Amino acid sequence: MSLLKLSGVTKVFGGLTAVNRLDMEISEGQIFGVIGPNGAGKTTVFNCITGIYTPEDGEIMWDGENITGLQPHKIAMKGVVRTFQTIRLFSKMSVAENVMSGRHFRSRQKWWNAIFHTPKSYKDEIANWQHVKETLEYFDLIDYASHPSGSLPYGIQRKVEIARAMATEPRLLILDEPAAGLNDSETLALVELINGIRRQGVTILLIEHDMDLVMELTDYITVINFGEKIAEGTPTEIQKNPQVIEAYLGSDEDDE
Amino acid sequence: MDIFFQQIINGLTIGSLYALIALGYTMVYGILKLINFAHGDLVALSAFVGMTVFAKILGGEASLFSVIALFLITMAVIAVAGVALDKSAYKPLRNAPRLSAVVSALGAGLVIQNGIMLTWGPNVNFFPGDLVPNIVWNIGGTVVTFIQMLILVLSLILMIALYLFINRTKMGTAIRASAIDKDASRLMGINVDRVISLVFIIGSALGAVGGIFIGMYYRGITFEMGWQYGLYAFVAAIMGGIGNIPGAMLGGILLGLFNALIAGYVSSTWTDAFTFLLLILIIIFRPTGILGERVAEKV
Amino acid sequence: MKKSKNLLFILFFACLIIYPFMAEGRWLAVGITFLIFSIVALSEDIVLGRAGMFDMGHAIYFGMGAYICGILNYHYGLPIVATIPFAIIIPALFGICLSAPIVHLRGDYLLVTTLGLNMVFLQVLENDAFGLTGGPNGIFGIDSLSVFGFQLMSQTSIYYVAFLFFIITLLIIKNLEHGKAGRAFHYLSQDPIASQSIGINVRFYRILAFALGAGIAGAAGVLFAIQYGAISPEAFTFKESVLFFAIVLVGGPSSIPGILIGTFVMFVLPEVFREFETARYLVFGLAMILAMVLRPNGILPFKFGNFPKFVREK
Amino acid sequence: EDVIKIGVQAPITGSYANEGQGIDKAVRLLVEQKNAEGGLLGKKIEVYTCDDEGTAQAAAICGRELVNKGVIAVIGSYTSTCAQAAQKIYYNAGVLQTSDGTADALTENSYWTFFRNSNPNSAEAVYTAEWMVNKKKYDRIAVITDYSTFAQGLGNAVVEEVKKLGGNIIYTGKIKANSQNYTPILTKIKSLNPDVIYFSGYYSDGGLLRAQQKQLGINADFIGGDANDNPDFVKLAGSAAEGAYIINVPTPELLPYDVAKKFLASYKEKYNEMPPSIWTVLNADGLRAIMHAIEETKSLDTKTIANYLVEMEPYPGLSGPLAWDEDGERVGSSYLTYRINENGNYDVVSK
Amino acid sequence: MTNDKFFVIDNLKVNYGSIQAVKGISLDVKKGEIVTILGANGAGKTTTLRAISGLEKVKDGSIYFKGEDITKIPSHNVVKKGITHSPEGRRVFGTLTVEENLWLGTYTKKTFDKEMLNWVYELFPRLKERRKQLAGTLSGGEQQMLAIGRALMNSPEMLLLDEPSLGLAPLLVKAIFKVIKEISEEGVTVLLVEQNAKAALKLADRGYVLEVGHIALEGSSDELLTSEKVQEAYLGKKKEN
Ligand SMILES: Nc1ncnc2c1ncn2[C@@H]1O[C@H](COP(=O)(O)OP(=O)(O)OP(=O)(O)O)[C@@H](O)[C@H]1O
Ligand SMILES: Nc1ncnc2c1ncn2[C@@H]1O[C@H](COP(=O)(O)OP(=O)(O)OP(=O)(O)O)[C@@H](O)[C@H]1O
Ligand SMILES: [Mg+2]
Ligand SMILES: [Mg+2]
Repeated sequence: MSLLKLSGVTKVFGGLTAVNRLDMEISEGQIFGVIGPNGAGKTTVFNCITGIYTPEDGEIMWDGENITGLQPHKIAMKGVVRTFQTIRLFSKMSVAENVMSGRHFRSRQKWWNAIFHTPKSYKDEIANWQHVKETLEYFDLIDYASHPSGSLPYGIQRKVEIARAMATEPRLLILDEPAAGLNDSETLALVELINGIRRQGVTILLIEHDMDLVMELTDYITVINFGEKIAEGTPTEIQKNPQVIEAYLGSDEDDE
Repeated sequence: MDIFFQQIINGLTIGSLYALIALGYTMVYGILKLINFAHGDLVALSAFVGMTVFAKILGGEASLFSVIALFLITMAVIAVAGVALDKSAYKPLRNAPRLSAVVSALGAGLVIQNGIMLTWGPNVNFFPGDLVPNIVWNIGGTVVTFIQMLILVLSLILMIALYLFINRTKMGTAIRASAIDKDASRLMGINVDRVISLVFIIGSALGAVGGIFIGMYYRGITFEMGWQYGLYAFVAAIMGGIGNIPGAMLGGILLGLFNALIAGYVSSTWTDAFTFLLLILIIIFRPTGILGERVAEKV
Repeated sequence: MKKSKNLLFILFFACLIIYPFMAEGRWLAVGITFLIFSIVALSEDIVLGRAGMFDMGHAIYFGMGAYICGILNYHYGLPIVATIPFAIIIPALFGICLSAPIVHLRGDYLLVTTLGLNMVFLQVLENDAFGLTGGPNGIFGIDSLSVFGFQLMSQTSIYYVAFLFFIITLLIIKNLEHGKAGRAFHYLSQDPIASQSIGINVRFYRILAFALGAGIAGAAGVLFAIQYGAISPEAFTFKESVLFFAIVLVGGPSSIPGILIGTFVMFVLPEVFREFETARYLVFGLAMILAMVLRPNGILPFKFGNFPKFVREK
Repeated sequence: EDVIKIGVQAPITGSYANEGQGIDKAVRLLVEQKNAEGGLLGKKIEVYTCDDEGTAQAAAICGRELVNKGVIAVIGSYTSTCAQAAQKIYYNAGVLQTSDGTADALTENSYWTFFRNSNPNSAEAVYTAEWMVNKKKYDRIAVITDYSTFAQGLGNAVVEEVKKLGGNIIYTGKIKANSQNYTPILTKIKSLNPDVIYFSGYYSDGGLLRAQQKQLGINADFIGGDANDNPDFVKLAGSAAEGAYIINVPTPELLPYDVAKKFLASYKEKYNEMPPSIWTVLNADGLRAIMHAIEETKSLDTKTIANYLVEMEPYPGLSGPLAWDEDGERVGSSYLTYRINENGNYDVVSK
Repeated sequence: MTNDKFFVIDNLKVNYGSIQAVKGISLDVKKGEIVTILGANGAGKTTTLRAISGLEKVKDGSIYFKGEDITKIPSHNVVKKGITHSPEGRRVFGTLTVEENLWLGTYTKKTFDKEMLNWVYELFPRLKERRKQLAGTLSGGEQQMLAIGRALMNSPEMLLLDEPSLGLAPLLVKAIFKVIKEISEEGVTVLLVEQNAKAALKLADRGYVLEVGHIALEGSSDELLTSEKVQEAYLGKKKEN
């Protein structure tokens, strides 16, 4: 059974159909790629999945449950967590606090613990910070723990954003152009990182324009153009698909 | 039925005053994303300046020339005051957190208000009377005065002129662009500092017209009156969609009419409550005001 | 660094404790009002500073607390102590009900809406709603606080009661800072969309911030009623809300010492400079501008990076 | 102790600053005169002034401050609200207080320390209703108040008294002070065809109300309560002022008594201006009565002084005979009705 | 002498508060050249461009354009001198339409050049399709096209491009690099900041490599492409296989 299934998802802005009757099926453990020209509607699809937009039509099934139109935090709590095309960190806060935000719904504290702590809530607090420490260690961010995240180099910020998402212990990690703005060697490190996350058993859904990365990482790809699916298949199939070449990749002659 | 039309006239007159003042709020908000809480006090200041200019410079004799001069001189003085306000209280805070400038604006309001009090005294002052002919038309029981017509017509002309300026001219487009992204505007060759000064000039000058009208219409002017008009005009700007020029005009007129009709038909003791409930309802159902743009945040 | 900060705090509390022995009359009254206003400003800060919502109507909850205390005592004869729970819970509930429809509003729209609610609140008080609020007069002749049969009439005893409330407020805020909710406020105020996407119920926490802020302000209202024995609408106008708003920003949002300094600068200093008389507010306005220009982030800005040390250690 | 301390609690700043300053000046003048005569019981008098800004909160602080200074009596405040806010403090401390506040609530508690030097709203209301219903025989009466304690108290009392006399109130409404635009409420009133519009608020609004009434072509009479008695009323109303009525105790210039003339002359001499209003004179009377009582009883015990004030034979005041009942209410009233003539001056039309 | 050079930066230093972002760099560009600045994230590339167009205050050093010292000229006047800057992160005017955005590109010009507009629409047909749409609702790639198109509208002598390929589909990256080539062939001098080192060097005549505020390497594109250091740091090892 598929972990995430989109059927007939449609999103309209004013007169513009950004996503048009899109079907997509992601299985557990996959790294699933979404590619397509700029403005094809890729980010919009992700926004529909994570509840930021409510689709006009269609259905999004998560682990057998309909999550269409659910509020974003509810979807996150079900294990679907994302990063953003333009980095959205809590830029004034330290890296540790940013990662701690990922522990929010895992924390067992009640609202009234805002007024007074109990031994239990206190223990919970420490346990979550412990988890943050482990996450920071895993992502090799411990040196930056107390740095304000907004003043860090771009590449590190990307990593913090992924670490924050991973701190929620998600089942599905959604990455929107994680390699944008990274140079080749940084991209290489990112590939390693994503592979590592996959090994932890997390399913990954990503948008990327860096074809080298897409080809190297993904198991399966959907190509979108004008909000509609124009092709899907394994990376090698996609690379040869004439429609994809025409709409997105461009032929090699252009290169020289 | 005549009371209905009378209330409409009442509402339109006060509404166009609100609209004139609201334009100052909305323009500054548009470009600096700042609620210029001192604007109402500038309006009050203009009434006092107008009074003194008329008595001391224009010799206190009413004539077509002296009334026009009164408007022009006062508008110029208040425009300069507006620019000075910006340069001293807001410009140093351009890169500061947004609310810092709001607090600075509140402080500036206090300064202007108490400056007026120290200069002209705490008691009611009197704007020169009979600047315009005291003509009264009685149309089937509905009374309309010359000054009301003057306020209505002149406000309308000014507002239309402003609208055309903003939307049809290059300078106007530069104002709109600077409102969106200052650095990018600079890269287009726009002198953003000058654009901001221009906005303060226009906003303050329109406020000055409002202030003079208040003086001419009601005669008694007090140093505290800026709060009252400022607050209502500000509410009008928000109702219409702050940052939006036609919105400010619409909001002002709407607020004036609404106030008049509530006081006339519902209850004079609860006008404020009704006014603010209307505002809250508008905002809840149209979170960016009646004409405000509804751009969803792109993620 | 950290040590000297603790030392300053201890010094500050020591001063507060011995203050009634050093001040009298008007200055003692100013001291009490300082404590009360600090509590209100700290509660405003939960909403404005921490959760980042531009609340310009906080005097509503402060006033509501005072009026509930006054009404229950004056009209229904409840002893002051018994009114306290009501004066906390009812404003908190109002905080929930009034904020629920508006918390999604952005910045300035929220500001003007809360300001509007303050105007409505004021008109309710002035129109003597339900014959309870006493109209523009307000309510005079509220009993003094008595605990276990002791009448706490003197200024000094009222001071210590206020001090107790003040300490409790600080403790609550400390608890808030070291827990899930307090952090959630900071997250959602910086980026609500990112917050939602990692599972924070933004709406819930915004309303919680209002409820907390309103409850604490309500408690401060009781203190106000006790201190003056009289309450009237003019103490809860939107200009008062503006004062609390400005205190938070002048002092430094989210920063406890900042807000205490803010209260001092915005409330106590004007008392000191009473001699300026008529020019006082002019000077006050200039000071507000100057404070912001010189310290745009507040006199003592808040610093993030509040987490246990072990997280940073390899 | 070889000095006697007297407090002044008045709005030295704020909207009522000139009234507050007038009270302070009058007190200092009287004290100066008394000290020049050798003081009270051979002791010099010292004056402490506290600015209550016209707000209850500041008034409460003033109360504590003055009590702490050790004053035996406080003159003020100008507004009922401020007088009331500090009243209990003076009562608890056994400090005498005399105020011109006209709110009836001021004497409701019968505090032995409090003496009103003016007449309460209810007295004015009785006079006003009597004049409107029985003298002028108005058939349709509209009443406007504002949100202040004072104006609402007076307005409500007038409505009540008119009803008692069987008069016909066709409208009651409130305006917000200083909001300037009253055409909506006046238009509403116009549609009800009133004979008279009674306004209990302040001159700054009253003048505009009158002007806008005329402008809207409402031919009803206009009557303003005592707070309209201010030269600015005429300036604000302009030519529309003519024919408006104002009900008040006499203005300082109209006071017929010799003591009053002498006091006003020395006030004018010292400050080169007249007192801003009758309220200054009334508060001066309050102080004069207290000084008189101290001299008569040869005591500085406030209880003794208070008892004397309640029991004393009427003492010649600037504003007429001074005497109090046990609630601290001044006995006797002296209201007048003025009509404003075409020159903007007052004609007394009824006593 | 610096006067005979088209564009020269001499020992430029820029600070953000106490942080030194650019610590004394010197470079020059000849007329008609395409010169690229490469460098890791945070190296100071954007800061350099912002300093050129006057958006950032220069702490020390000078910038000369056609022999004139433009170091202290305010940004709106730099544009008039013939330098336009397409900023990082697109910065289109979100609530203006696409066409209004393009129109603003000609702000310093007295008249509106219709041919220029047509040329831009030819380069980016997508913009023509969307010309009445509000720029803020365009996708990232569409906005990037608009930003470049807007900069071209001023018919500049020198064009500063800050990461024009950021976030663009491969097809578009190729298209944009082709456009840059075309622009350059029309005589416009280009200073190009890029992450995409390989593509940038293929296009450019010369390049500078920036490392934490210093120039670490400079040379012709071929030299840099073959330099081991560049290979390692910016092109990644994977290119070896
Ligand atoms: N909030 C919105 N309002 C109106 N139109 C929108 C909105 N969000 C997106 N669009 C439009 O929907 C289309 C798809 O946008 P989307 O951001 O999903 O593209 P994308 O595939 O992610 O492109 P890119 O690779 O450039 O990021 C675009 O044409 C865009 O203009
Ligand atoms: N507004 C700012 N305030 C403080 N520091 C800044 C600011 N802008 C940039 N910096 C810092 O200055 C340095 C240089 O930044 P710059 O943006 O010029 O780098 P860049 O080479 O363009 O990097 P990127 O490839 O990420 O765009 C970085 O360390 C950055 O963190
Ligand atoms: Mg996208
Ligand atoms: Mg950059």
